[in-house]
Amino acid sequence: MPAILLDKPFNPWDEIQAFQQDQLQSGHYGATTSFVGTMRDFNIDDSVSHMTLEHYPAMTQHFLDKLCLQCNERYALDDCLIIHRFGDIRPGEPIVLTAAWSAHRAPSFDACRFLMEELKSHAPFWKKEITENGERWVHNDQKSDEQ
Amino acid sequence: MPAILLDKPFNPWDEIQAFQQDQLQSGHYGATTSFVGTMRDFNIDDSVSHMTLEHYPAMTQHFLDKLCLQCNERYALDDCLIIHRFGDIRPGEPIVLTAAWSAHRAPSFDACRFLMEELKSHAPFWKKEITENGERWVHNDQKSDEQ
Amino acid sequence: MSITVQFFASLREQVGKQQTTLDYESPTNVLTVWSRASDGTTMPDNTLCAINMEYVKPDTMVADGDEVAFFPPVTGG
Amino acid sequence: MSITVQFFASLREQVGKQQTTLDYESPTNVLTVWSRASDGTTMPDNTLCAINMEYVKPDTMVADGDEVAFFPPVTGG
Repeated sequence: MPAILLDKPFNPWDEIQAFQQDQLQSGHYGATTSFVGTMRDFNIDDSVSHMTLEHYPAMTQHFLDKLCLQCNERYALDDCLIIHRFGDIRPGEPIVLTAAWSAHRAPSFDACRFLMEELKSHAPFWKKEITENGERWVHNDQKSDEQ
Repeated sequence: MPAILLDKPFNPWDEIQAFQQDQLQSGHYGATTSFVGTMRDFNIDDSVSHMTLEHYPAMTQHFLDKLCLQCNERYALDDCLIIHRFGDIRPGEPIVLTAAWSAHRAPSFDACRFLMEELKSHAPFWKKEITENGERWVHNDQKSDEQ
Repeated sequence: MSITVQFFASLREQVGKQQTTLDYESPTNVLTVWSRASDGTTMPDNTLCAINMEYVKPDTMVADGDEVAFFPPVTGG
Repeated sequence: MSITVQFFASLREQVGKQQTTLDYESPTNVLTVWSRASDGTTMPDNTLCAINMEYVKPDTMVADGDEVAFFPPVTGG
Protein backbone atom coordinates (compact mmCIF):
# COMPACT_ATOMS: atom_id res chain seq x y z
CA MET A 1 0.00 0.00 0.00
CA PRO A 2 2.88 2.33 -0.64
CA ALA A 3 3.03 5.86 -1.99
CA ILE A 4 6.40 6.56 -3.56
CA LEU A 5 7.88 9.95 -4.46
CA LEU A 6 10.59 9.87 -7.13
CA ASP A 7 12.92 12.52 -8.53
CA LYS A 8 13.91 10.39 -11.54
CA PRO A 9 12.07 8.92 -14.55
CA PHE A 10 10.34 5.59 -13.92
CA ASN A 11 8.70 2.92 -16.02
CA PRO A 12 5.15 2.51 -14.67
CA TRP A 13 4.66 -0.90 -16.32
CA ASP A 14 7.80 -2.31 -14.72
CA GLU A 15 6.71 -0.88 -11.36
CA ILE A 16 3.28 -2.51 -11.62
CA GLN A 17 4.82 -5.88 -12.39
CA ALA A 18 7.42 -5.61 -9.62
CA PHE A 19 4.73 -4.62 -7.12
CA GLN A 20 2.49 -7.49 -8.20
CA GLN A 21 5.29 -10.00 -7.83
CA ASP A 22 6.45 -8.70 -4.46
CA GLN A 23 3.22 -7.72 -2.76
CA LEU A 24 0.31 -9.58 -4.31
CA GLN A 25 -0.69 -13.21 -4.43
CA SER A 26 -1.10 -14.58 -7.96
CA GLY A 27 -4.57 -16.09 -8.45
CA HIS A 28 -6.03 -14.01 -5.63
CA TYR A 29 -6.82 -10.77 -7.44
CA GLY A 30 -8.90 -10.74 -10.63
CA ALA A 31 -8.89 -7.07 -11.55
CA THR A 32 -6.10 -4.52 -11.96
CA THR A 33 -6.85 -0.96 -12.99
CA SER A 34 -4.00 1.45 -13.56
CA PHE A 35 -3.72 5.05 -14.59
CA VAL A 36 -0.57 6.71 -15.92
CA GLY A 37 -0.35 10.47 -16.29
CA THR A 38 2.31 11.46 -18.82
CA MET A 39 3.71 14.88 -19.57
CA ARG A 40 2.42 16.26 -22.84
CA ASP A 41 4.48 18.54 -25.06
CA PHE A 42 1.73 21.06 -25.60
CA ASN A 43 -0.62 22.98 -23.33
CA ILE A 44 -2.90 25.92 -23.98
CA ASP A 45 -1.04 27.61 -26.82
CA ASP A 46 2.65 27.33 -26.16
CA SER A 47 4.91 24.43 -26.78
CA VAL A 48 6.28 23.20 -23.43
CA SER A 49 9.93 22.16 -23.38
CA HIS A 50 9.88 20.77 -19.83
CA MET A 51 8.41 21.40 -16.43
CA THR A 52 9.38 21.49 -12.80
CA LEU A 53 7.10 19.86 -10.28
CA GLU A 54 7.50 21.46 -6.86
CA HIS A 55 6.13 19.71 -3.78
CA TYR A 56 6.06 19.96 0.00
CA PRO A 57 8.01 16.80 0.72
CA ALA A 58 6.83 15.83 4.21
CA MET A 59 3.21 16.83 3.60
CA THR A 60 3.09 15.25 0.15
CA GLN A 61 4.32 11.91 1.48
CA HIS A 62 1.94 12.13 4.44
CA PHE A 63 -0.98 13.02 2.17
CA LEU A 64 -0.35 10.18 -0.26
CA ASP A 65 0.20 7.62 2.51
CA LYS A 66 -3.11 8.64 4.07
CA LEU A 67 -4.81 8.51 0.67
CA CYS A 68 -3.70 4.90 0.15
CA LEU A 69 -5.07 3.99 3.58
CA GLN A 70 -8.39 5.71 2.88
CA CYS A 71 -8.62 3.99 -0.48
CA ASN A 72 -8.10 0.56 1.06
CA GLU A 73 -10.73 1.30 3.69
CA ARG A 74 -13.23 2.58 1.15
CA TYR A 75 -12.94 -0.14 -1.51
CA ALA A 76 -12.61 -3.93 -1.31
CA LEU A 77 -9.02 -4.05 -2.55
CA ASP A 78 -6.16 -6.46 -2.44
CA ASP A 79 -3.88 -3.44 -2.55
CA CYS A 80 -3.15 -0.11 -4.22
CA LEU A 81 -0.08 1.81 -5.34
CA ILE A 82 0.82 5.43 -6.05
CA ILE A 83 4.05 6.60 -7.64
CA HIS A 84 4.56 10.33 -8.28
CA ARG A 85 7.46 12.25 -9.77
CA PHE A 86 8.77 15.58 -8.58
CA GLY A 87 11.52 17.87 -9.91
CA ASP A 88 12.33 18.29 -13.60
CA ILE A 89 10.12 16.35 -16.01
CA ARG A 90 10.32 16.18 -19.81
CA PRO A 91 7.55 15.57 -22.36
CA GLY A 92 6.67 11.91 -22.78
CA GLU A 93 7.79 11.03 -19.24
CA PRO A 94 5.30 9.52 -16.79
CA ILE A 95 4.42 11.87 -13.93
CA VAL A 96 2.06 9.70 -11.89
CA LEU A 97 0.92 6.10 -11.60
CA THR A 98 -2.11 4.97 -9.61
CA ALA A 99 -3.09 1.31 -9.56
CA ALA A 100 -5.60 -0.81 -7.63
CA TRP A 101 -6.01 -4.57 -7.37
CA SER A 102 -9.23 -6.32 -6.34
CA ALA A 103 -11.19 -9.54 -6.77
CA HIS A 104 -13.89 -7.94 -8.93
CA ARG A 105 -13.61 -5.12 -11.43
CA ALA A 106 -15.77 -2.37 -9.91
CA PRO A 107 -13.62 -1.70 -6.82
CA SER A 108 -10.41 -1.58 -8.84
CA PHE A 109 -11.88 0.87 -11.38
CA ASP A 110 -13.42 3.02 -8.66
CA ALA A 111 -10.33 2.98 -6.45
CA CYS A 112 -7.92 3.86 -9.26
CA ARG A 113 -10.03 6.85 -10.20
CA PHE A 114 -10.56 7.88 -6.57
CA LEU A 115 -6.79 7.95 -6.08
CA MET A 116 -6.31 10.19 -9.12
CA GLU A 117 -9.18 12.57 -8.34
CA GLU A 118 -8.06 13.03 -4.72
CA LEU A 119 -4.45 13.42 -5.77
CA LYS A 120 -5.31 16.02 -8.44
CA SER A 121 -7.45 18.06 -6.07
CA HIS A 122 -5.48 17.86 -2.81
CA ALA A 123 -1.91 16.51 -3.09
CA PRO A 124 0.57 19.37 -2.56
CA PHE A 125 2.31 19.54 -5.94
CA TRP A 126 2.71 22.58 -8.17
CA LYS A 127 3.66 22.55 -11.82
CA LYS A 128 5.79 25.21 -13.45
CA GLU A 129 6.05 24.93 -17.21
CA ILE A 130 9.01 26.15 -19.20
CA THR A 131 7.83 27.27 -22.64
CA GLU A 132 9.29 29.19 -25.56
CA ASN A 133 7.76 32.29 -24.00
CA GLY A 134 9.22 31.80 -20.53
CA GLU A 135 8.18 30.11 -17.30
CA ARG A 136 4.67 29.95 -15.88
CA TRP A 137 2.87 28.31 -13.00
CA VAL A 138 0.05 26.04 -14.11
CA HIS A 139 -3.31 27.06 -12.67
CA ASN A 140 -6.19 24.83 -11.68
CA ASP A 141 -8.60 26.54 -14.04
CA GLN A 142 -6.38 25.81 -17.04
CA LYS A 143 -6.28 22.44 -18.65
CA SER A 144 -3.29 20.77 -17.09
CA ASP A 145 -0.38 19.97 -19.37
CA GLU A 146 -1.10 16.29 -19.21
CA GLN A 147 -4.54 15.47 -18.03
CA MET B 1 -7.40 0.59 -32.56
CA PRO B 2 -6.99 -3.15 -32.67
CA ALA B 3 -8.85 -5.94 -30.90
CA ILE B 4 -6.68 -9.01 -30.62
CA LEU B 5 -7.79 -12.56 -29.80
CA LEU B 6 -5.07 -14.83 -28.42
CA ASP B 7 -4.95 -18.53 -27.60
CA LYS B 8 -1.74 -18.21 -25.56
CA PRO B 9 -0.69 -16.40 -22.39
CA PHE B 10 0.32 -12.76 -22.84
CA ASN B 11 1.97 -10.09 -20.75
CA PRO B 12 -0.42 -7.11 -20.72
CA TRP B 13 2.28 -4.66 -19.58
CA ASP B 14 4.57 -5.58 -22.46
CA GLU B 15 1.64 -5.28 -24.87
CA ILE B 16 0.77 -1.80 -23.60
CA GLN B 17 4.34 -0.63 -24.04
CA ALA B 18 4.69 -2.17 -27.50
CA PHE B 19 1.41 -0.60 -28.60
CA GLN B 20 2.45 2.79 -27.24
CA GLN B 21 5.77 2.67 -29.05
CA ASP B 22 4.29 1.50 -32.34
CA GLN B 23 0.99 3.33 -32.51
CA LEU B 24 1.10 6.41 -30.30
CA GLN B 25 3.06 9.61 -30.40
CA SER B 26 5.09 10.31 -27.26
CA GLY B 27 4.21 13.69 -25.75
CA HIS B 28 0.79 13.71 -27.42
CA TYR B 29 -1.24 11.70 -24.93
CA GLY B 30 -1.34 12.60 -21.24
CA ALA B 31 -3.53 9.86 -19.80
CA THR B 32 -3.43 6.08 -20.07
CA THR B 33 -5.98 3.94 -18.26
CA SER B 34 -5.70 0.18 -18.42
CA PHE B 35 -7.65 -2.71 -17.01
CA VAL B 36 -6.36 -6.27 -16.72
CA GLY B 37 -8.70 -9.14 -15.84
CA THR B 38 -6.80 -12.08 -14.39
CA MET B 39 -8.03 -15.58 -13.69
CA ARG B 40 -8.55 -16.20 -9.99
CA ASP B 41 -8.01 -19.58 -8.38
CA PHE B 42 -11.24 -19.54 -6.44
CA ASN B 43 -14.88 -18.87 -7.30
CA ILE B 44 -18.06 -19.44 -5.34
CA ASP B 45 -17.01 -22.36 -3.15
CA ASP B 46 -14.81 -24.62 -5.21
CA SER B 47 -11.17 -24.27 -5.99
CA VAL B 48 -10.77 -23.82 -9.76
CA SER B 49 -7.83 -25.61 -11.37
CA HIS B 50 -8.26 -24.04 -14.80
CA MET B 51 -10.89 -22.90 -17.24
CA THR B 52 -11.73 -23.05 -20.91
CA LEU B 53 -12.93 -19.92 -22.61
CA GLU B 54 -15.11 -20.76 -25.60
CA HIS B 55 -15.89 -18.09 -28.17
CA TYR B 56 -17.55 -17.60 -31.56
CA PRO B 57 -14.43 -16.62 -33.49
CA ALA B 58 -15.80 -14.54 -36.38
CA MET B 59 -18.48 -12.84 -34.28
CA THR B 60 -16.14 -12.21 -31.35
CA GLN B 61 -13.58 -10.50 -33.57
CA HIS B 62 -16.31 -8.52 -35.33
CA PHE B 63 -17.86 -7.49 -32.02
CA LEU B 64 -14.57 -6.32 -30.50
CA ASP B 65 -13.50 -4.45 -33.65
CA LYS B 66 -16.83 -2.61 -33.67
CA LEU B 67 -16.50 -1.91 -29.94
CA CYS B 68 -13.11 -0.23 -30.49
CA LEU B 69 -14.61 1.93 -33.23
CA GLN B 70 -17.58 2.90 -31.05
CA CYS B 71 -15.24 3.72 -28.19
CA ASN B 72 -13.13 6.02 -30.35
CA GLU B 73 -16.26 7.77 -31.62
CA ARG B 74 -17.70 8.18 -28.15
CA TYR B 75 -14.63 9.45 -26.28
CA ALA B 76 -11.87 11.92 -27.21
CA LEU B 77 -9.12 9.32 -27.46
CA ASP B 78 -5.73 9.03 -29.04
CA ASP B 79 -6.41 5.31 -29.32
CA CYS B 80 -7.65 2.20 -27.52
CA LEU B 81 -6.67 -1.46 -27.33
CA ILE B 82 -8.37 -4.74 -26.45
CA ILE B 83 -6.60 -8.07 -26.02
CA HIS B 84 -8.63 -11.14 -25.03
CA ARG B 85 -7.64 -14.74 -24.45
CA PHE B 86 -9.59 -17.81 -25.48
CA GLY B 87 -9.02 -21.54 -24.95
CA ASP B 88 -7.41 -22.98 -21.81
CA ILE B 89 -6.49 -20.49 -19.11
CA ARG B 90 -4.80 -21.12 -15.76
CA PRO B 91 -5.10 -19.19 -12.48
CA GLY B 92 -2.94 -16.09 -12.38
CA GLU B 93 -3.00 -15.67 -16.15
CA PRO B 94 -4.39 -12.47 -17.69
CA ILE B 95 -7.66 -13.03 -19.59
CA VAL B 96 -8.35 -9.56 -20.88
CA LEU B 97 -6.67 -6.19 -21.31
CA THR B 98 -8.48 -2.97 -22.16
CA ALA B 99 -6.56 0.29 -22.45
CA ALA B 100 -7.34 3.82 -23.60
CA TRP B 101 -5.08 6.79 -24.29
CA SER B 102 -6.23 10.42 -24.30
CA ALA B 103 -5.04 13.96 -23.70
CA HIS B 104 -6.99 14.38 -20.45
CA ARG B 105 -7.82 11.81 -17.81
CA ALA B 106 -11.63 11.62 -17.94
CA PRO B 107 -11.94 10.15 -21.46
CA SER B 108 -9.29 7.52 -20.79
CA PHE B 109 -10.94 6.41 -17.53
CA ASP B 110 -14.41 6.42 -19.08
CA ALA B 111 -13.34 4.65 -22.27
CA CYS B 112 -11.40 1.91 -20.48
CA ARG B 113 -14.42 1.13 -18.33
CA PHE B 114 -16.84 1.37 -21.27
CA LEU B 115 -14.77 -1.23 -23.13
CA MET B 116 -14.88 -3.62 -20.17
CA GLU B 117 -18.58 -3.18 -19.42
CA GLU B 118 -19.58 -3.69 -23.07
CA LEU B 119 -17.24 -6.64 -23.39
CA LYS B 120 -18.57 -8.30 -20.22
CA SER B 121 -22.20 -7.86 -21.23
CA HIS B 122 -22.08 -8.57 -24.98
CA ALA B 123 -18.86 -10.15 -26.29
CA PRO B 124 -19.53 -13.80 -27.24
CA PHE B 125 -17.30 -15.67 -24.79
CA TRP B 126 -18.33 -18.45 -22.42
CA LYS B 127 -16.34 -19.67 -19.46
CA LYS B 128 -16.27 -23.26 -18.34
CA GLU B 129 -14.48 -23.86 -15.06
CA ILE B 130 -12.76 -27.09 -14.17
CA THR B 131 -12.94 -27.64 -10.39
CA GLU B 132 -12.26 -30.46 -7.97
CA ASN B 133 -15.95 -31.32 -8.30
CA GLY B 134 -16.05 -31.40 -12.10
CA GLU B 135 -16.74 -28.99 -14.92
CA ARG B 136 -19.32 -26.21 -14.92
CA TRP B 137 -20.37 -23.34 -17.15
CA VAL B 138 -20.09 -19.99 -15.42
CA HIS B 139 -23.41 -18.14 -15.32
CA ASN B 140 -23.98 -14.42 -15.50
CA ASP B 141 -25.73 -14.32 -12.17
CA GLN B 142 -22.75 -15.83 -10.37
CA LYS B 143 -19.72 -13.83 -9.47
CA SER B 144 -17.31 -14.46 -12.30
CA ASP B 145 -14.14 -16.31 -11.47
CA GLU B 146 -12.09 -13.18 -11.93
CA GLN B 147 -14.06 -10.01 -11.85
CA MET C 1 -32.75 -21.19 -49.24
CA SER C 2 -29.93 -22.56 -47.14
CA ILE C 3 -29.33 -21.55 -43.52
CA THR C 4 -26.30 -22.50 -41.42
CA VAL C 5 -27.03 -22.87 -37.71
CA GLN C 6 -24.50 -22.85 -34.88
CA PHE C 7 -24.88 -23.54 -31.15
CA PHE C 8 -22.36 -22.47 -28.53
CA ALA C 9 -21.37 -23.36 -24.96
CA SER C 10 -24.12 -24.87 -22.77
CA LEU C 11 -26.67 -24.68 -25.62
CA ARG C 12 -24.37 -26.76 -27.80
CA GLU C 13 -24.26 -29.39 -25.07
CA GLN C 14 -28.03 -29.26 -24.45
CA VAL C 15 -28.97 -29.51 -28.12
CA GLY C 16 -26.22 -32.05 -28.74
CA LYS C 17 -24.86 -30.44 -31.88
CA GLN C 18 -22.49 -27.68 -32.85
CA GLN C 19 -23.55 -26.90 -36.40
CA THR C 20 -26.21 -27.90 -38.90
CA THR C 21 -27.51 -26.71 -42.26
CA LEU C 22 -31.20 -26.36 -43.04
CA ASP C 23 -33.06 -25.81 -46.32
CA TYR C 24 -36.23 -23.74 -46.51
CA GLU C 25 -38.59 -23.15 -49.43
CA SER C 26 -40.59 -20.35 -47.82
CA PRO C 27 -39.66 -17.35 -45.57
CA THR C 28 -38.94 -18.20 -41.96
CA ASN C 29 -37.68 -16.54 -38.80
CA VAL C 30 -34.98 -17.22 -36.20
CA LEU C 31 -37.29 -18.91 -33.69
CA THR C 32 -38.52 -21.38 -36.31
CA VAL C 33 -34.91 -22.09 -37.26
CA TRP C 34 -34.19 -22.84 -33.59
CA SER C 35 -37.07 -25.30 -33.34
CA ARG C 36 -36.06 -27.30 -36.36
CA ALA C 37 -32.31 -27.17 -35.73
CA SER C 38 -32.73 -28.18 -32.08
CA ASP C 39 -35.19 -30.99 -32.88
CA GLY C 40 -38.01 -29.31 -31.00
CA THR C 41 -36.13 -28.34 -27.81
CA THR C 42 -37.74 -25.37 -26.02
CA MET C 43 -35.56 -22.29 -26.37
CA PRO C 44 -34.31 -21.18 -22.91
CA ASP C 45 -35.57 -17.71 -21.98
CA ASN C 46 -32.15 -16.11 -21.87
CA THR C 47 -30.96 -17.46 -25.24
CA LEU C 48 -29.13 -14.95 -27.44
CA CYS C 49 -29.56 -15.06 -31.22
CA ALA C 50 -27.33 -13.69 -33.96
CA ILE C 51 -27.55 -13.54 -37.75
CA ASN C 52 -24.26 -13.05 -39.58
CA MET C 53 -22.44 -11.98 -36.39
CA GLU C 54 -25.03 -9.38 -35.30
CA TYR C 55 -27.45 -9.78 -32.41
CA VAL C 56 -31.10 -10.14 -33.52
CA LYS C 57 -34.48 -10.88 -31.93
CA PRO C 58 -36.06 -14.33 -32.36
CA ASP C 59 -38.77 -12.95 -34.69
CA THR C 60 -36.21 -11.65 -37.22
CA MET C 61 -36.60 -13.18 -40.69
CA VAL C 62 -33.67 -15.11 -42.13
CA ALA C 63 -32.34 -14.95 -45.70
CA ASP C 64 -30.60 -17.40 -47.99
CA GLY C 65 -27.00 -18.01 -46.91
CA ASP C 66 -27.47 -16.60 -43.41
CA GLU C 67 -25.44 -17.93 -40.49
CA VAL C 68 -27.75 -18.13 -37.49
CA ALA C 69 -26.21 -18.63 -34.04
CA PHE C 70 -27.69 -19.44 -30.64
CA PHE C 71 -25.87 -19.07 -27.36
CA PRO C 72 -26.38 -18.51 -23.64
CA PRO C 73 -25.62 -15.20 -21.83
CA VAL C 74 -21.97 -14.31 -22.34
CA THR C 75 -19.36 -14.63 -19.58
CA GLY C 76 -16.14 -13.23 -21.04
CA GLY C 77 -13.77 -10.61 -19.69
CA MET D 1 5.89 30.05 21.29
CA SER D 2 7.82 29.44 18.09
CA ILE D 3 6.12 28.92 14.71
CA THR D 4 7.84 27.83 11.50
CA VAL D 5 6.24 29.22 8.36
CA GLN D 6 6.70 27.92 4.80
CA PHE D 7 5.56 29.28 1.46
CA PHE D 8 5.35 27.21 -1.73
CA ALA D 9 5.22 27.74 -5.48
CA SER D 10 3.77 31.05 -6.70
CA LEU D 11 3.15 32.23 -3.10
CA ARG D 12 6.82 31.71 -2.32
CA GLU D 13 7.69 33.94 -5.26
CA GLN D 14 5.05 36.57 -4.36
CA VAL D 15 6.02 36.78 -0.71
CA GLY D 16 9.70 36.55 -1.59
CA LYS D 17 10.61 33.96 1.00
CA GLN D 18 10.52 30.23 1.44
CA GLN D 19 10.67 29.84 5.18
CA THR D 20 10.68 31.97 8.30
CA THR D 21 10.32 31.48 12.05
CA LEU D 22 8.11 33.66 14.21
CA ASP D 23 7.82 34.01 17.98
CA TYR D 24 4.53 34.73 19.72
CA GLU D 25 3.79 35.50 23.36
CA SER D 26 -0.01 35.17 23.09
CA PRO D 27 -2.38 32.82 21.18
CA THR D 28 -2.69 33.50 17.48
CA ASN D 29 -4.27 31.99 14.38
CA VAL D 30 -3.13 31.01 10.90
CA LEU D 31 -4.33 34.20 9.20
CA THR D 32 -2.36 36.34 11.66
CA VAL D 33 0.70 34.19 11.06
CA TRP D 34 0.28 34.81 7.32
CA SER D 35 0.12 38.61 7.77
CA ARG D 36 3.27 38.80 9.84
CA ALA D 37 5.23 36.20 7.84
CA SER D 38 4.30 37.80 4.52
CA ASP D 39 5.05 41.34 5.74
CA GLY D 40 1.44 42.42 5.36
CA THR D 41 0.71 40.98 1.91
CA THR D 42 -3.01 40.31 1.38
CA MET D 43 -3.69 36.57 1.34
CA PRO D 44 -4.99 35.52 -2.09
CA ASP D 45 -8.53 34.09 -1.91
CA ASN D 46 -7.58 30.61 -3.06
CA THR D 47 -4.64 30.20 -0.66
CA LEU D 48 -4.43 26.82 1.07
CA CYS D 49 -3.19 26.56 4.65
CA ALA D 50 -1.73 23.61 6.53
CA ILE D 51 -0.54 23.04 10.07
CA ASN D 52 1.83 20.12 10.58
CA MET D 53 1.00 18.61 7.16
CA GLU D 54 -2.80 18.78 7.57
CA TYR D 55 -5.10 21.22 5.80
CA VAL D 56 -6.67 23.80 8.13
CA LYS D 57 -8.83 26.92 7.85
CA PRO D 58 -7.23 30.37 8.30
CA ASP D 59 -8.96 30.89 11.65
CA THR D 60 -7.36 27.79 13.20
CA MET D 61 -5.23 28.56 16.26
CA VAL D 62 -1.55 27.64 16.15
CA ALA D 63 0.51 26.01 18.92
CA ASP D 64 4.15 26.14 19.94
CA GLY D 65 6.34 24.25 17.49
CA ASP D 66 3.78 24.18 14.69
CA GLU D 67 4.84 24.19 11.07
CA VAL D 68 2.44 26.43 9.18
CA ALA D 69 2.42 26.27 5.38
CA PHE D 70 0.79 28.44 2.71
CA PHE D 71 0.41 27.45 -0.92
CA PRO D 72 -1.70 28.02 -4.02
CA PRO D 73 -4.22 25.47 -5.42
CA VAL D 74 -2.43 22.23 -6.19
CA THR D 75 -1.65 21.10 -9.74
CA GLY D 76 -0.10 17.64 -9.40
CA GLY D 77 -0.98 14.40 -11.10
